[in-house]
Amino acid sequence: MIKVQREEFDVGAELSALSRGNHNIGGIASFVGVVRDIGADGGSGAMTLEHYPGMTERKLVEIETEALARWPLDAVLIIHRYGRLEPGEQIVLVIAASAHRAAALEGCQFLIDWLKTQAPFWKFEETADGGKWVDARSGDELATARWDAADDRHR
Amino acid sequence: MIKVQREEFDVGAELSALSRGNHNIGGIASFVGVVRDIGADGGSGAMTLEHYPGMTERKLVEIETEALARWPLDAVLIIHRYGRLEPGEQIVLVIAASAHRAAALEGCQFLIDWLKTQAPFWKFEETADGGKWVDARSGDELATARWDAADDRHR
Amino acid sequence: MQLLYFAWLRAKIGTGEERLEPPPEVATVTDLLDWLSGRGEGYAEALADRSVVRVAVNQEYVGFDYPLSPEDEVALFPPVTGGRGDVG
Amino acid sequence: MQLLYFAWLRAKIGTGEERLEPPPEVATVTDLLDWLSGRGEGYAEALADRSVVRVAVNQEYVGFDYPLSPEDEVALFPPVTGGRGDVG
Repeated sequence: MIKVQREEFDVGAELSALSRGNHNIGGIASFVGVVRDIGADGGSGAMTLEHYPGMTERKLVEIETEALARWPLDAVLIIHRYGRLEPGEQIVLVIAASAHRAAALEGCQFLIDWLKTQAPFWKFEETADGGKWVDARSGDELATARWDAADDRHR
Repeated sequence: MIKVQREEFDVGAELSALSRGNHNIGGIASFVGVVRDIGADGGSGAMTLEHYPGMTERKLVEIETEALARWPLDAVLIIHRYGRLEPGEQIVLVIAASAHRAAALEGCQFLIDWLKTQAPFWKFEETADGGKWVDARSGDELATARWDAADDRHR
Repeated sequence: MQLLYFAWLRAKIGTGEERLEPPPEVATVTDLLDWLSGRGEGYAEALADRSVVRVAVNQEYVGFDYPLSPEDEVALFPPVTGGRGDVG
Repeated sequence: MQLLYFAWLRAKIGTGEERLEPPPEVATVTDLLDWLSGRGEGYAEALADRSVVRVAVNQEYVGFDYPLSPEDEVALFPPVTGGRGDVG
């Protein structure tokens, strides 16, 4: 399941909802991204997430589908927020649940790695002189490339 | 922080408590182990976790310390239950929080891998003819060995 | 053709969305970027360094040699930066 | 010497904890396992396959050649199976 929303989410409630009644699940791996209070350049530490409505949902479904194709997962959840976020607020949640621990952990890592390079979101940090767009990092594309390189083994 | 307890735990509450007031945290990775309802040999699907009081706490602290030495983590939590558990009940929770996504994800995976081979817990599954002790799997020791092999790169 | 701009490309161009009718010789994404660059200073500045421009046609990532049709939705934006809190 | 047994070793031996005074020639873990195996059928059966016996002395994992002292706490148990739900 995927959700793209302005509103805060409750990780505990999402975890419970995901696993409720599904007794095949043996492991649930999750990742929560949080706005760090880095106080960039004397700014508030807040940021605004812009996204591409329509394409965002399409890419998140693709990423979910890809994870389900690669690992024996019982449930997947991706929630990504947009809009203005204060330090300490949650940005993104991914959950992968499986009968098997390794599948849950690897699926979770795959989801967050792909999401970072595939999902059309852009971060604008507030600074003392107005703000700046956050640059992508080469490390992100490397993390995704790792999964591509692993294709031969998984398929 | 480590906790060894009979009682159920609330993942959402633990996640909130761990990150509250720490605005350096950018990512929180977690893993929850759940009792699968495999209905082994016509049994109830319930299990009993025996452990070695004293040594358990000592090993969990060692594992936590090792993770803190290997990755720049802001917070670590390990909760492991013991006693009788029904299908769907949570057994174990590990959380690793860091300024950096990769450290949180790798730290979390390390904690659960090590916990499985180092922490003195034994599972007894209820079956129609009484029950049986769960055998360790060679895959578990391989998962831990992977981290040992990675030492040269990390240290 | 429906054009969409995001993040600093939107800020430099000065709009997030516009409907344009490029001339028939605009056959690929590269042609479109060349043509847009001639429309004004904001466009030229936004599209000067194409190594930091990413393109989606009808909501799928494409390369600069991708062929365009008049009814396409074409989005231009920088490399994405979602999915994490560990910026900075 | 304080002896602790867990899981199926405890079940086969018939107790989880006992205080014993091995003779002075019991110098290592191997010596202790040999000596315990002579104490009765339950012990012999529990310790027959040593590839599935793990040992902790004073709550630290040790090898079979580890030297023992009279005041040690020695625990014998199978390979551990904690930390997961995906059994079976």
